Amino acid sequence: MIKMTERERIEVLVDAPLAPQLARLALQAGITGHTLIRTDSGQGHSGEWSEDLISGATAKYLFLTVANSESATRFLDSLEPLLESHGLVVLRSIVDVIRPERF
Amino acid sequence: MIKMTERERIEVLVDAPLAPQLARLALQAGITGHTLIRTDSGQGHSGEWSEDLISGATAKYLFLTVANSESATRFLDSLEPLLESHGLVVLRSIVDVIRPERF
Amino acid sequence: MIKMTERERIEVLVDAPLAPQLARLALQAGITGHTLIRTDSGQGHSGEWSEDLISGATAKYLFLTVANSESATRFLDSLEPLLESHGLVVLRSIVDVIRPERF
Amino acid sequence: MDQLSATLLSAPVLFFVLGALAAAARSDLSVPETIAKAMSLYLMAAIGLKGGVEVAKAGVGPELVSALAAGLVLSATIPFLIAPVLARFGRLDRTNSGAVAAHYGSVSVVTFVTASQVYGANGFAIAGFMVAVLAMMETPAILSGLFIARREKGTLFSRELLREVLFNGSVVLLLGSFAIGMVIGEEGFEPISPVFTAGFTGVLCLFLLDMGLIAMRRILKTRALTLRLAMLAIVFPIFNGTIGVLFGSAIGLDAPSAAALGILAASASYIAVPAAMRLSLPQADAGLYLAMSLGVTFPFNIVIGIPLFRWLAEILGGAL
Amino acid sequence: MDQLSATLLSAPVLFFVLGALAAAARSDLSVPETIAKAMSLYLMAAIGLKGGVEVAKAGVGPELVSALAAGLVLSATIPFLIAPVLARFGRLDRTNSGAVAAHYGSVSVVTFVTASQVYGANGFAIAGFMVAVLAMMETPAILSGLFIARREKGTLFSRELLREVLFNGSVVLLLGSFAIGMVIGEEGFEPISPVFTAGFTGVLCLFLLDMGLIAMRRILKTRALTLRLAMLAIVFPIFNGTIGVLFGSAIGLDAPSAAALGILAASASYIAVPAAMRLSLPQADAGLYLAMSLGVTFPFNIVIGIPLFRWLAEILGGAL
Amino acid sequence: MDQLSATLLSAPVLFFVLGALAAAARSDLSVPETIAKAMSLYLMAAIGLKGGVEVAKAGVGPELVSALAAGLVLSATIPFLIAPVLARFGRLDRTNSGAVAAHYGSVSVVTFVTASQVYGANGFAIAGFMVAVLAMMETPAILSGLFIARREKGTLFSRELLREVLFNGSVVLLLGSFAIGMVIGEEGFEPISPVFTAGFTGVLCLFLLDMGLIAMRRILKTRALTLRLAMLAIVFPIFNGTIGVLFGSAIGLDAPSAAALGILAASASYIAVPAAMRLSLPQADAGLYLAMSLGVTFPFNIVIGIPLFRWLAEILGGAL
Ligand SMILES: Nc1ncnc2c1ncn2[C@@H]1O[C@H](COP(=O)(O)O)[C@@H](O)[C@H]1O
Ligand SMILES: Nc1ncnc2c1ncn2[C@@H]1O[C@H](COP(=O)(O)O)[C@@H](O)[C@H]1O
Ligand SMILES: Nc1ncnc2c1ncn2[C@@H]1O[C@H](COP(=O)(O)O)[C@@H](O)[C@H]1O
Ligand code: NA
Ligand code: NA
Ligand code: NA
Repeated sequence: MIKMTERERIEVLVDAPLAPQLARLALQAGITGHTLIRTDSGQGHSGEWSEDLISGATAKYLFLTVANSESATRFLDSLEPLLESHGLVVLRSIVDVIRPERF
Repeated sequence: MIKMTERERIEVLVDAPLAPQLARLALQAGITGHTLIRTDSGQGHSGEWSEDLISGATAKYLFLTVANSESATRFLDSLEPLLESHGLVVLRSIVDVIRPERF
Repeated sequence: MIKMTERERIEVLVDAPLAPQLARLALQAGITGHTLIRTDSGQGHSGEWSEDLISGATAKYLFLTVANSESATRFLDSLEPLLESHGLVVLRSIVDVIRPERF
Repeated sequence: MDQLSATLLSAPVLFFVLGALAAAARSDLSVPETIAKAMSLYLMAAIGLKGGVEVAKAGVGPELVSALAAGLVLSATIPFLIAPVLARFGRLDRTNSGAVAAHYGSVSVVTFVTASQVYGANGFAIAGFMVAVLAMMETPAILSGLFIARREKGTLFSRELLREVLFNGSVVLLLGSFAIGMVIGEEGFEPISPVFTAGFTGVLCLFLLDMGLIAMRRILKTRALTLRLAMLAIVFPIFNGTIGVLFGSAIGLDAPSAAALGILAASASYIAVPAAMRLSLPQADAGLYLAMSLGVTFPFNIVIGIPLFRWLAEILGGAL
Repeated sequence: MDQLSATLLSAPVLFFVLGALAAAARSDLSVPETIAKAMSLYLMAAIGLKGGVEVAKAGVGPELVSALAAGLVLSATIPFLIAPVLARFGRLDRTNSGAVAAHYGSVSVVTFVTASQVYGANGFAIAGFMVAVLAMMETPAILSGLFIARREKGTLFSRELLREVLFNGSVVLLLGSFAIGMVIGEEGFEPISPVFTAGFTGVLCLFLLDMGLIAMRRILKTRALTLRLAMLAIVFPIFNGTIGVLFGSAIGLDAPSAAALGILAASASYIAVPAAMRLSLPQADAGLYLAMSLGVTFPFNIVIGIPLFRWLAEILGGAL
Repeated sequence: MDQLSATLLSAPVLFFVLGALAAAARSDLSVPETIAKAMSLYLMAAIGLKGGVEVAKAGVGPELVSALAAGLVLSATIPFLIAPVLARFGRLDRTNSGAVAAHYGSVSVVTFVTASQVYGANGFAIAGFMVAVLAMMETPAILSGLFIARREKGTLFSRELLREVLFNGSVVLLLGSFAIGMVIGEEGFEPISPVFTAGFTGVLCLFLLDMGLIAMRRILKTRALTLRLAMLAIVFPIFNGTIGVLFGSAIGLDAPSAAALGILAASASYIAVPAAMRLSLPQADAGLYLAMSLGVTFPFNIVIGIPLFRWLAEILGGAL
């Protein structure tokens, strides 16, 4: 049976123009990998949004990264100043991964 | 270190035309926020589907919402009558969130 | 209150041309359902990628499947030979599902 | 039937066949979904505009009103005619009978557009106002189908559904472009005619290429389509189309427009109605109604129906 | 004002109105986002090419330089003129005042494109070099808006922002196509003219259909737009546009080009600036500035502004 | 070489350069991926149709058969010629040598299309049947490349791969449109000619704009491209293209068609082959083969290769 190890899965819902900034923060926290997932639309305290705008300014991505506990914590801490201003939704959960040395 | 609190993450795979209905049920259960994620294709007991159809009638979204336990339970209960007729796939798991008062 | 049962959620980040192969392996492991989610771009040890290529050869999908523990283990084991060659990112976590007999 | 070969050897139909063959060979050829959607919007805007411009030129006579009435009656009635056949011969339950019947009462825009291109290229021109009839026939069948499916159950129509029926995207675009065409007339149409007239047949080719791929893949993937249902998906267009041509001739339409009414009656929706059915009859099997309307009836009409109803309309035109 | 009806009854504007009506009726009509983006790229390439070809034919005089300078001054100054009004009358905080002001200093490509089509169709042709002015005005306002928003705070401009300002996609495409047009000239333009000239008005129709849908949905969804702000979104284009026409006439532009400078000053960005603001002023309310620029000012300019500034420029042209 | 400036100053090539410059300046200009895919489908359908129509007019002579045979030989052989160089001089392992070699044996549709546009605009018209040669050369190289990469390992070809090779989307579309062109002939082509002829060069401009962006970004992002490999990505097209022109002249093709065979041999695939390699050689480095074929060889051919092989073919044409 394949061996799996626990890591942290961090997901951040982020405005499209800000996604590169998250990638930079992740790198600074020692996380080399991430994946951006497309979203379509949504609703929150600040109203509805959808990707229907030609500027792409209101589109959002789900920024997904898997990391070990220390890197993840460093990354989450570095997000703190952005939380309010950027209206981020940040989720953390536990996942099992294969080849843990990658994360 | 940033403080995180447990919330429930509910994901529902849903036909595109029915997504607004889920948003309404979530609101009624006291959940103000959700995000729709695009899917591409899939396979289940009722066969394969993919977004390749011009009507969009067979496209599906992943409806993602994070909520506290009471709201989540209310929302899940309200889904019950739709489960069979709408062929929903419903997943629940635990996540840690920042700024828990939002959810 | 609606009854929920634990199942395993397996997510695999996979190159678009290889996704059908995963579906076949899942079927062989006794898993009848899966959903492909579109991704947009990402970064890892082998550099950045994004969907901007006209061939689609470097696009990636998130392959999501929910299964009971035995099928999931069979599926994960069958992925082993592909791990290195295909550069897969594989995640496993626990979810609660409704209508567990489906998975 | 010389028209059969004229139809079969026209570029749009050949591209449809190419798509179907490619899908049958399991080629990975595919047209991105958003492009297909864009072409479909373009074709509706173009056919609407051209219809409106023609009406601006020719004026509207009383036949517009009778054609609209005929369309309304056909769209609303056909589901009731065929639902019992679906239930008895096709062995479907009431939900699926209603859902499938709604598709056949409604219309396929692209079948109409292809007919109008093929007929027009052979000097058999459909009247401009038939576009309004096309829009008229899109949605009444939805209500009939739902009525069949849930005769005794609670609320028939939700608010979403009513909006879907009244302000359905394709209805709005068809009627809106039709109105714009009537307002701008021939002169105002001139600057946009390179896009909407000169470009029309070429775009139709690419769109039908995609329809061929989609229709054939639908057939190959389907699990729900029985032999009986496949037969019905061929009998229905012949039956409904014949009624349409007869009806059109009876109310005094010229031969091309009577043929067009036949095409409309014969065609089955695969855009507006499936979306409405997912919303209002989610229990109905989408694989089934799409296999019938898109997988069988659409190709049948493109290849056989178009020349068939012309031939019928010309005979009747001579006879009356 | 006969131009008002000429504008209102042209196909592009009618499609805009159709889109707005469809959205108001909550129709599900929609144009896929990637298609809208593609049409927007097409329109920019086309307008750039045509401007460049014209300049290659007519040569550049000194008025190009003064027009560019005028554009630069307008784009950089307008935010400072209107930000105090947004703060006092509009009751916005400094961040939102700066963000909204940046939108009004910058320009809307499609408003310019629509004006150039509507004017051109009525023999009132904007000079080719005005495309360069359009490109010039896109981004200086971003810097002014940011300066207003964070006067005393630390670093004003990040590296990403500077790149956004200097090498913004639409600026690069407009100027690049303009340069290509100048290089290839009339002869080299001929083989691509079916796509970029003949296709232009038709594509503009479909694009404005989508803009009508988007603008109206934006208005219906907005929570942030107060009556005061909605009023400003109409006062600003009148005020800025008048300044633009006066400025253009004063520096000796012919009437159509002075009107175009008015249109540019009157229009508000909804592509380049929103993206820059999300990046540099994420605290500003995107719902607000999009509701103002896209929901109110854009429709106002398309329907009223275009004939208004022509009328003004013609009066001034006669007066000077 | 007057052809060099004729190539460099044509609109399509200028748009390619614009895209490359924009990417080099890190501009955020981009063309949505689905639009690029749609334009690529359009270009293949158009070039196929035109080739077929020409063959319908001119008939097929024996040179079609010899050209097809030449194409097959070139596509299957080139990988074996260059793989050793990739291994020794390029220092690649066997897997990567095979993967890269497959790309150079196969062809780039857009390079061919650009050559056919640039040559045609200067009265140097490639024969219609060369489209069939283009289709013929797409996939044999895949088999050769795989053979090189896994000479001694188990099964060479999976069922998916065989389907990919035989019914690859671009092969099916090219050959299918070619066949449709032959069936409909000049007369049947007329109604679709506004889209497929008049629109051709304009769409090519927009497509090459995107290719410039993609090629340059590929180069900027790559980590795997060594100086040695970059050199090979320039030497290979010169070498393979020269072989192609010589081969074409030797079998008696006219100068434009011999030049076209050179272009085909010189060009490297970046659509069909990368997808096949991800499937069958996932261990090979996609960043590497795309950087070579798309980042270096494609621009080289567009800018240098196209005039170069014309010049060579004209010299040989005079000499023979
Ligand atoms: N509880 C939630 N679950 C999932 N997504 C959410 C939730 N709350 C907010 N969002 C997403 O975050 C975006 C911004 O939220 P807000 O800042 O509350 O307007 C929304 O438009 C949603 O896409
Ligand atoms: N830690 C991670 N979290 C999320 N996605 C990752 C992670 N590492 C790699 N990936 C994804 O997997 C792809 C291939 O990774 P790699 O093999 O490391 O280049 C990347 O481009 C990312 O999209
Ligand atoms: N075990 C599963 N894991 C992930 N997605 C599933 C699973 N089962 C079904 N689905 C998704 O739900 C859709 C409908 O499932 P079904 O009702 O079984 O046909 C499928 O097409 C899949 O996209
Ligand atoms: Na019908
Ligand atoms: Na302005
Ligand atoms: Na080659």
